[in-house]
Amino acid sequence: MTPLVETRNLTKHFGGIHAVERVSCTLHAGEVVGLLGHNGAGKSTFIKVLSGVYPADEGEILVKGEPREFDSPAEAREAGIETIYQSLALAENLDAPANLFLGRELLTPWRTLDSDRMEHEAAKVISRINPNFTDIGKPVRDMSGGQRQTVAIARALYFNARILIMDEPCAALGPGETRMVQDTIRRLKDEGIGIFLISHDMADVFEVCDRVTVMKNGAVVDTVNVADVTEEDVLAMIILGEKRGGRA
Amino acid sequence: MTPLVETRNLTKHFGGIHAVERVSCTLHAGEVVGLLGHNGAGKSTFIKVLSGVYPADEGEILVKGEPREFDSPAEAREAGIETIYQSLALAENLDAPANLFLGRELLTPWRTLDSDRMEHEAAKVISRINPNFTDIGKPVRDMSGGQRQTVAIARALYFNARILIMDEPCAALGPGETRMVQDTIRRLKDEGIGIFLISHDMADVFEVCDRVTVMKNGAVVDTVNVADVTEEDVLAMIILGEKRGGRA
Amino acid sequence: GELVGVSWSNFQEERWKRDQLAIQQALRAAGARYISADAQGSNEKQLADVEALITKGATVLIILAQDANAVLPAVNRAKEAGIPVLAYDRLIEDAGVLYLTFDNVEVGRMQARAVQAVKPRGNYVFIKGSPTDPNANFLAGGQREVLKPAIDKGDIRIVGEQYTEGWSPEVAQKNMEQILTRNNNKVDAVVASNDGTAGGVVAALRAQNMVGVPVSGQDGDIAALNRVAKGEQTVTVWKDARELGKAAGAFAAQLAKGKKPADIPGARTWNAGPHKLAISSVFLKPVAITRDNLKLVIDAGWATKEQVCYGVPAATAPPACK
Amino acid sequence: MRHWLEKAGFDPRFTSLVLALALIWAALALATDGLFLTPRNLYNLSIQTCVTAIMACGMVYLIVARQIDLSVGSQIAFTGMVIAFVQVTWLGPQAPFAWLLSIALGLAAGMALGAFQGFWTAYRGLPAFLVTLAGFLMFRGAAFLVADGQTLAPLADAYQRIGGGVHGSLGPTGSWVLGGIACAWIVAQALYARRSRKRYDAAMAPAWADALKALVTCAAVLAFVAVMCAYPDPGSGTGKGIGFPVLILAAVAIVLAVVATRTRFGRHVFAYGGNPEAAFLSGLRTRRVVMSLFILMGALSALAAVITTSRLNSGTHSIGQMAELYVIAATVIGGTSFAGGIGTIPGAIVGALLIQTLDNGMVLMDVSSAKRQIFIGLILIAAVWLDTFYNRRLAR
Amino acid sequence: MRHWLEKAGFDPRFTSLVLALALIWAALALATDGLFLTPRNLYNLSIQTCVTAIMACGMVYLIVARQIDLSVGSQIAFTGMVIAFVQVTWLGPQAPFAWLLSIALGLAAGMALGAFQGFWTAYRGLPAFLVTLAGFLMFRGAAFLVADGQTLAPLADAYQRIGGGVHGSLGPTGSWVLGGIACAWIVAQALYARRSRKRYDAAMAPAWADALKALVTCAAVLAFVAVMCAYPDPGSGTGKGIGFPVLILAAVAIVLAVVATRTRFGRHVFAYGGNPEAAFLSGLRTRRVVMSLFILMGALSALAAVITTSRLNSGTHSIGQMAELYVIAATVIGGTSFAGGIGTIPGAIVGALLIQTLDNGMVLMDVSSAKRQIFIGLILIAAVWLDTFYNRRLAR
Ligand SMILES: Nc1ncnc2c1ncn2[C@@H]1O[C@H](COP(=O)(O)OP(=O)(O)OP(=O)(O)O)[C@@H](O)[C@H]1O
Ligand SMILES: Nc1ncnc2c1ncn2[C@@H]1O[C@H](COP(=O)(O)OP(=O)(O)OP(=O)(O)O)[C@@H](O)[C@H]1O
Ligand SMILES: [Mg+2]
Ligand SMILES: [Mg+2]
Repeated sequence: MTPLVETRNLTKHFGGIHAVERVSCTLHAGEVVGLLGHNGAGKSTFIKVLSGVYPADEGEILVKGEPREFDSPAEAREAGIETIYQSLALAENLDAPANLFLGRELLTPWRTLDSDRMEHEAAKVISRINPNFTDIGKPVRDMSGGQRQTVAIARALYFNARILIMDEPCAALGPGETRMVQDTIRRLKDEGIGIFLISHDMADVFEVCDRVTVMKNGAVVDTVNVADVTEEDVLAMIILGEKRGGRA
Repeated sequence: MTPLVETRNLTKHFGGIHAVERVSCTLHAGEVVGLLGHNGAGKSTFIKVLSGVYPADEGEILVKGEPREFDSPAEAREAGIETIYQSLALAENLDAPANLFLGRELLTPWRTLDSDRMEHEAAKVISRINPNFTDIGKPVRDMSGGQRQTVAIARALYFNARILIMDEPCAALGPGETRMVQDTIRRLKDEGIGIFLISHDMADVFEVCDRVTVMKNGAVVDTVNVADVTEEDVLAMIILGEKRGGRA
Repeated sequence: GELVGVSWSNFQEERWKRDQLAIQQALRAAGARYISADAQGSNEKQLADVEALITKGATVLIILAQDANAVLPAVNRAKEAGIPVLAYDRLIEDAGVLYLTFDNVEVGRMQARAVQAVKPRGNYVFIKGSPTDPNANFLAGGQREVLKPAIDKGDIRIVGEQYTEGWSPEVAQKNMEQILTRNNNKVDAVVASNDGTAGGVVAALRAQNMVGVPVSGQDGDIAALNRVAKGEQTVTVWKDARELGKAAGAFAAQLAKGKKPADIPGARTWNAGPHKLAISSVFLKPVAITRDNLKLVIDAGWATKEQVCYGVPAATAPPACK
Repeated sequence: MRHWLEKAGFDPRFTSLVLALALIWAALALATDGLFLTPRNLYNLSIQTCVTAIMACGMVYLIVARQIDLSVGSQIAFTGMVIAFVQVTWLGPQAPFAWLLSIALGLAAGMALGAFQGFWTAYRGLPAFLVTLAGFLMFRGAAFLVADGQTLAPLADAYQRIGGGVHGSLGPTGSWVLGGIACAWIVAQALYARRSRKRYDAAMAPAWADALKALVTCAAVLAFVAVMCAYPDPGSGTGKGIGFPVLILAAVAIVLAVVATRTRFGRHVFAYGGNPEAAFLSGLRTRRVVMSLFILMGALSALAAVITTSRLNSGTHSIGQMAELYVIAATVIGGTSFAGGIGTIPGAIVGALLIQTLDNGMVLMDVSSAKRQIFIGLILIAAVWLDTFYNRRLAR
Repeated sequence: MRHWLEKAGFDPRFTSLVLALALIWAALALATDGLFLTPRNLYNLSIQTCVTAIMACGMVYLIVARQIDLSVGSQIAFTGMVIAFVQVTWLGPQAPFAWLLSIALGLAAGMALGAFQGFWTAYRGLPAFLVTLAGFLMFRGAAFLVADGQTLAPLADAYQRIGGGVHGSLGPTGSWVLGGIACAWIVAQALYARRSRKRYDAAMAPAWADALKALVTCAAVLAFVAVMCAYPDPGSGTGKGIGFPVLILAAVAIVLAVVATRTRFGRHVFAYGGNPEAAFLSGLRTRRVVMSLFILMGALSALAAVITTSRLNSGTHSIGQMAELYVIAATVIGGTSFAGGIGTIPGAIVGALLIQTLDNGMVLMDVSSAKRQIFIGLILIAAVWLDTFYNRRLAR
C-alpha cells in the first residue's frame, strides 16, 4: 500500500550549512513516526520543507504516491498537511479563537465572522487539552508558554487533516496536558491519520510512536521500530550518531 | 542560617487574573528548588516578579534576609540574581557571543568591544553544553530552537551568579544536551549557588532538585522534599492540586 | 551661440511657464540657447542648481531668487566664473547684477489700491503667501504701505491676517472660513496675495453666499480672469510674463556679449533695497486687470475670450465679454 | 472609574482620547468666548475634518499591516487634477453627468496609483517607505503635467455641492430621518449581539452596560444632527443639516470598521500585522492582502480629492501638501501602532478631528502661523501623553 | 560571483548598492556627455551630499532602535537661525570668534531639541513619530520667531569657508597627506584585526581577501583625493582638494561607524532594536539609550545647519524643508530596516550620495522639474529593487 507521505533524498542547505542532507523516509496512514536528533540535527528544517515553508534544494516529496511541490504552506495545507511549528506561528495580537481559526474562519450567513461560534468551538477543543485554561479571550501575547502551545496544538487538531506534523508539541506542556495530547494522538492514529512527531522526550516517544527516525547533522542515522529497541538504544543512536551495534 | 532568597505572600494580578497569589517560599545556598504546576499555574510570573520584571502587587522579597525591591531586571542582576526566561530574551539580530555578553561586554584596553575574545569564550561555554553546535557566529534568528536555548543557558551560566533562576531551561534541548545541563546544575549546586528550576519533566526534576514547590492557579499547593515522595505523588499534586493524602 | 542658464525658485506656480516660453523665444531670436533648473522653493537647492548650470557652461545666468540674501553665494560662484547675472523678477542684493522686475512691492500696492478703490472703508482681511517665501513679505509690505493712512485714520480695520503654508488654496480656504466665522461674516474686503489663494478665499465666501466681496490677486491665472469676469474677484495684477521674459532674454543675450548692466537700454540705478546698494535695474509696469480692462489680456492673447468669459451671465457680463 | 468602564466594555484607550478632545474643545470654547462651539463653526469643522479622516481610515489598515503610504498628498493632487481635467478640459462641466464620469475616472486613477505602489511593496518586497516616497515625488510631478501647472476651474454645479458648500448638505428633515435610522440600527445591533452570545451561553456584559453604551452612542448621533441643523444655510436660510462630505466619511468609516472587525479580510490584515511570518505559515495569501491595502488607500485618496476639489471648485496641483503627515498623525493619535496589528477606525477619525480642531481653533483665536505651529505641537504631545498616561495607570 | 565576494567578506548588500550607484553614474555621464564626471561637478556633488549624509548617520541609529525623527528639517532651520542670530544680530559677524561661539550655541540648541523629543519618547513612552511630528511643527515655528521671519546675513568670513566655497577646502598638499594617513590607517587596521583573531586562533578570511579589501578601500580614497585636487579653486587657482564639509562628514561617519560596531553603546542600540524586551530583560538601560540617540540626532542636525548656513552665507527659517524625507530615504536605501536592529553608516552615506546624485544629474540633463520628480521616483525604485533583487538571488 502506498505511504501517505514519502521523501526521497530531501536536501536543504543554508549557505554553507547542510541542514537537511538526503533524507528519505515514509509515513503510512494510521502510523506515528518519531523524528529524533540532537539540537540542530535538522528536524525542524526537514518538516518545514515538507510543509512548503522552504523549497527543497534536491530530492522529492510524494504524497499518496504522486510527487508534489509546495511553494507555500497554503498549498501544503490544501494537500491535507497540518503542521504545528516549533515557533508556534501565532499572531500575538489576536486571541485564542482568532488564532485557532486563522485562515479558516467560520462565517455567518452574511459572510461576516461568526465570532461567538468560533469562541464556543475554541473553548471546547482547548478545554479538552487543558481544563485549567479558561480565559482564552485575551491576546496570545498575554498567555503563558504552555497556554500558547495549547492554542497551537488545538489549531492543528481542530481541522481533521490527513497528515499531521508536530514539532515538539509538548515541549512547554505540563504533565497533565502532555497526557491529554498523547491520548489525542492515539485517537487520531486510530482514525487512520499519519503523524510525524518531533520530540526530545523518550518516554513521550515510546508512548505513542510506531517507528522512530534518528537524525544527526542533517542526515538520517537510522530508522527503527520502537518495538525492537530500548530507550537506551535510541539515546545511544542520538548521542553517538551511530546505528545500533554500529560499533559491533 | 538565613536563606538566600525568601518570598512572603508574594502576589501579582493581571486585571482580573490572579497569576500569583500569596506565594511564600525559600531558597538556601547550595539548594535546588523545583517549581512545578500546570500550564498557567503562575510559575513564570512568580520568577519574573523575583527578577524585577514585574513589580509585586503585595508581599515582599528578602535576599539574604534583607527586604529588596527590584524596579528592573538590571537591579535584580546587580543583586546577583541571574535568570533564564521562558522567552529566552535573545536579540534575534545578534549572534551568540553578542547575546551571551549582552550588557556585560568584554572590552579592550581602549574601551572598544573585544569581539574576538568574546567569540572565543562563548565557543567554550556553548561547546560544554552542545558540542555539535559550532557555527555560533550567525544571528540567533537563524538558529534552531535548541540552539537558541543553549545560548540563553550559556549566558546564565557564564557569569557566576549567587542565585540562578531557570524557567524550563531544557524544554527544547535534546537528551544529550539536557544531561550536560543537569551536570552543570549539580556542579553549581556544589559551588553553593541557589537555584530555582521550573520544569515539566519529572525525571529531570527528580534528578537535580532537593525540594519541589507545586503551584496551582497562582497559589502554592505544597512544598515537599524530593526524598520523601515519588514521581506519582508529585504528579497527583500537580494535576489534582491537593496536598499529598489531602483526600485521605 | 551663447548658453543662458535660468534658475527658477519654484516652478510649480502657474505663471512661470509663460515666462519660460517668452525667455526661450527671445533667446532663440538672439541666437542663444536655454537651460534651466528648478529649486522647488529651497535655498540650498538653488545654490546647487546654479553650481550645476555653471558646470554646464552657462555664459549668462538668469536667477529667480528664492531669497535675496541666501542666493548671494550662488551669485558669487557666478562672479568667480566671470558670468554676468540677471536678477529676474525678484531682488538680488548685489551691486554687480542687472535687476529686471515688475517690482513685487508695487504689485502689493496695486492689489491694495484696486481693493481700496471699491471699498475705501470697512473690515479688511489679509491672506498672505507662504511664510517660507520672502516674496510673500514684499507683497504684504506693499499692501500695508498703501492702506496705512486709511488704517491709521480708522477707515480700515484689519480683522484677520494669516500666512498660507505653501501658497496652498485649500489652506487659504480654511483660514478664510475661520476668519469669517470669527467676524460673523463682517468682512468687507480681502487682500489675497495671489490668484491661488484668492481662489480659496472666493470658495470660502461662496459658501457664505458672500460672493462679490472685493478680493485681490495676482498672476492673471485663467481661472482668476474668469472670476474677475464673473465679478467674484476684483482684481488680478497681471505681470505680462512674456514682456518680462522677452526683456530678460534680450538683456541676457546682450550681457553675454559683454555689455555692462549699466549700459543696458532703460537701465537706471536703483538703491531702495534693504541694504541701499546701487543696483542697475529695469522696471516693467504691471497692470491691474479689473472687469473694465479685461480686454487687455484677451487682446494680448494671454487668454482667449472663451476662457475668460466662460459661464458669465450675459446680464452682468463685463464689456470684454459683450 | 476603571471598573465600571471596563464592565461597560468601553475601550479605555478610545474613551481617554475622547476625553482629551473634550478638554481641548472646552479650552478653545473659553479662549474664543464660545465662538468655537457655535453650530456654524462646528459645521465647518465637520467638513474640514472629512478629508483627513477619510484618508486616515485607509492609513489605519496600512499601518496595522506594518506598511505606510507617504504619497497620499500627491495622490490627492494627481487624482484631483484628473477629475478637474475630465470635467473642465475634456468634457466641459456642462456636459450631463460629466462629473459622475470624472469621479469614476478619479477613483480608477487613485486605485491605479495604489496598485503601482502595492505591486512593488507586496510582490517585489521593497520597503513601503521607499516606494511611497518615490510615489510622493512622482505623483506630484504627474499632477503638474496633467494641465501643465494650470489651475482648472470652474467645475460642474452639481459637483460643487459634494463639498458641503451652499446646498451641500442633507437639510433638517433628511438629517433627522438619517439620525433616527442610525439609532435604530445601533439598538438593533446591540440586541442582536446579545442574542447571538446567549445562543452559545458565552460570557456577556451586563444588560445595563450594553444599554448604557447604546444610549451614549445614540445620544452622540442625535446631538450631532441637532447641532448641524441649528446652523442655517446662508443660501436657503433653512437649517443645513449633515454635510455631504460627512455622509461620505460616515459611509467609508462604517464600511471599513465593519470590514476590519467582522470580515475575513480584516482579520487577515490584523493577523499579518501582528506576525507576518505566522500569517504566512498559517497559509494566508499575505501578498494579495498587502496589495489590496494600497489600492484601497488610493481609492480613498481619490475620494478625498473629490471633496477637496469640489470645495475649491477648481483643480490645482498644489493641493494635499503635507497631507501625509496629518493623516498618519491622525492614525497614530487614534491609537494605531507602528509595531503593527493594533489600530481602530473610530480612533483614527477622532484623531483627525483632534488635529483639525487645533487648526480650526487656533485661527479662530487669530494666532499667527508660527505660534500656531508651536501650540499645535505642544497640544499634540499633551493630548497623546494624557491618553497613554491614563492607560498606563489602568494597566497597573 | 557570490562565492568569492562572500569569501572576501564584502557585504553583498553594500556591494550591490555601490553597483547600482555606479550604473546611475555611468548613465548620467553618457546623458550629459561626460559633464557629470568632471572634477568640478564631482566636487560640487561631494559638498551637496554632506548635509543629508551627516544627518543620515544619526538617522541610522534612530531607525535601528525602532525610532524615527521627522523634525530634522525643522531642527536645521531652528539651529541655523540660532547660529545666524548669534553672529549677525547678537555679536556681529566681525566680533572675533563670534562664529565659534555661534557654532557651540547651535550645537547646544540642537541637543536641547533632541533632549526634548527624547524625553517624551524614552521616558514618557509616546510614539516617536508623533513626538517628532510635533517637533517638526514646533521647531519650524520657533525658527520663524527667532528673527521674525527675516533672513539674517552676512555671516563671518571665517565661517563661510566651512561651507566649502572659496578657500573652503584643504588644498592639494593637505588632501594628499590626509589621504596617505587614511590608507596607512586602513592597512594597520587590517593587520591588527588579523593578529587579534590569530591570538584566539579564530576562523579568518584568507589573507588575499583582506589584502584585496584594504587595497580597494585605499584605491577609492586616493582616487577621491585625486579628483578633488583636479578641480582648481576659482579663487586661488590651485587645486581645491577635499572640501571642509566632506572632512566633517568623514569625521562624523568614522566616529559613528566605530561607535556602532565597536562599542558597548552601539551594541546596546542594535540589541534594543533587535528585541526591545530582550534588551530590557538583559538589564540594559534602554531608556537612557533611546534618549541619547535623539540628542545625537539633534547635534548632527546642528552640524548640518552649520554647513547649510555657511554655504548660503545667511540664516533663513525656510532651510531644511523636506530634509526629513531625504534623510530617512537615504537611510533606508542604505539598507536600514524599519523592523529595527539592522543598518549601517556606510550604507546610509552611499544612500545619501545616490539621492543627491539624482538631483544633481537631472539638473545637468536639463529636465523640467515635474519630469525630474517622476524620473527620480522611478530610479529610486529601480535602484533599491536591483539591490534587494540581487540579494534575494544570493539568499537562494
Ligand atoms: N502579561 C499578562 N497579562 C495578562 N495575563 C497574564 C500575563 N502574563 C501571564 N498571564 C496569565 O497569568 C497566568 C500565569 O501565567 P504564567 O506564565 O506564570 O504561567 P506558567 O506557570 O509559567 O505556565 P507555563 O508552564 O505554561 O509557562 C496565566 O493564566 C496567564 O494567562
Ligand atoms: N534560516 C536559517 N539560516 C541558516 N541556518 C539555519 C536556518 N534555520 C536553521 N538553520 C541551521 O540548520 C540546522 C538545523 O536546524 P533545525 O532547526 O532543523 O534543527 P532542529 O533539529 O530542529 O533542532 P532543535 O531540536 O533544536 O529544534 C541548525 O544548525 C541551524 O543552525
Ligand atoms: Mg527544531
Ligand atoms: Mg512559564
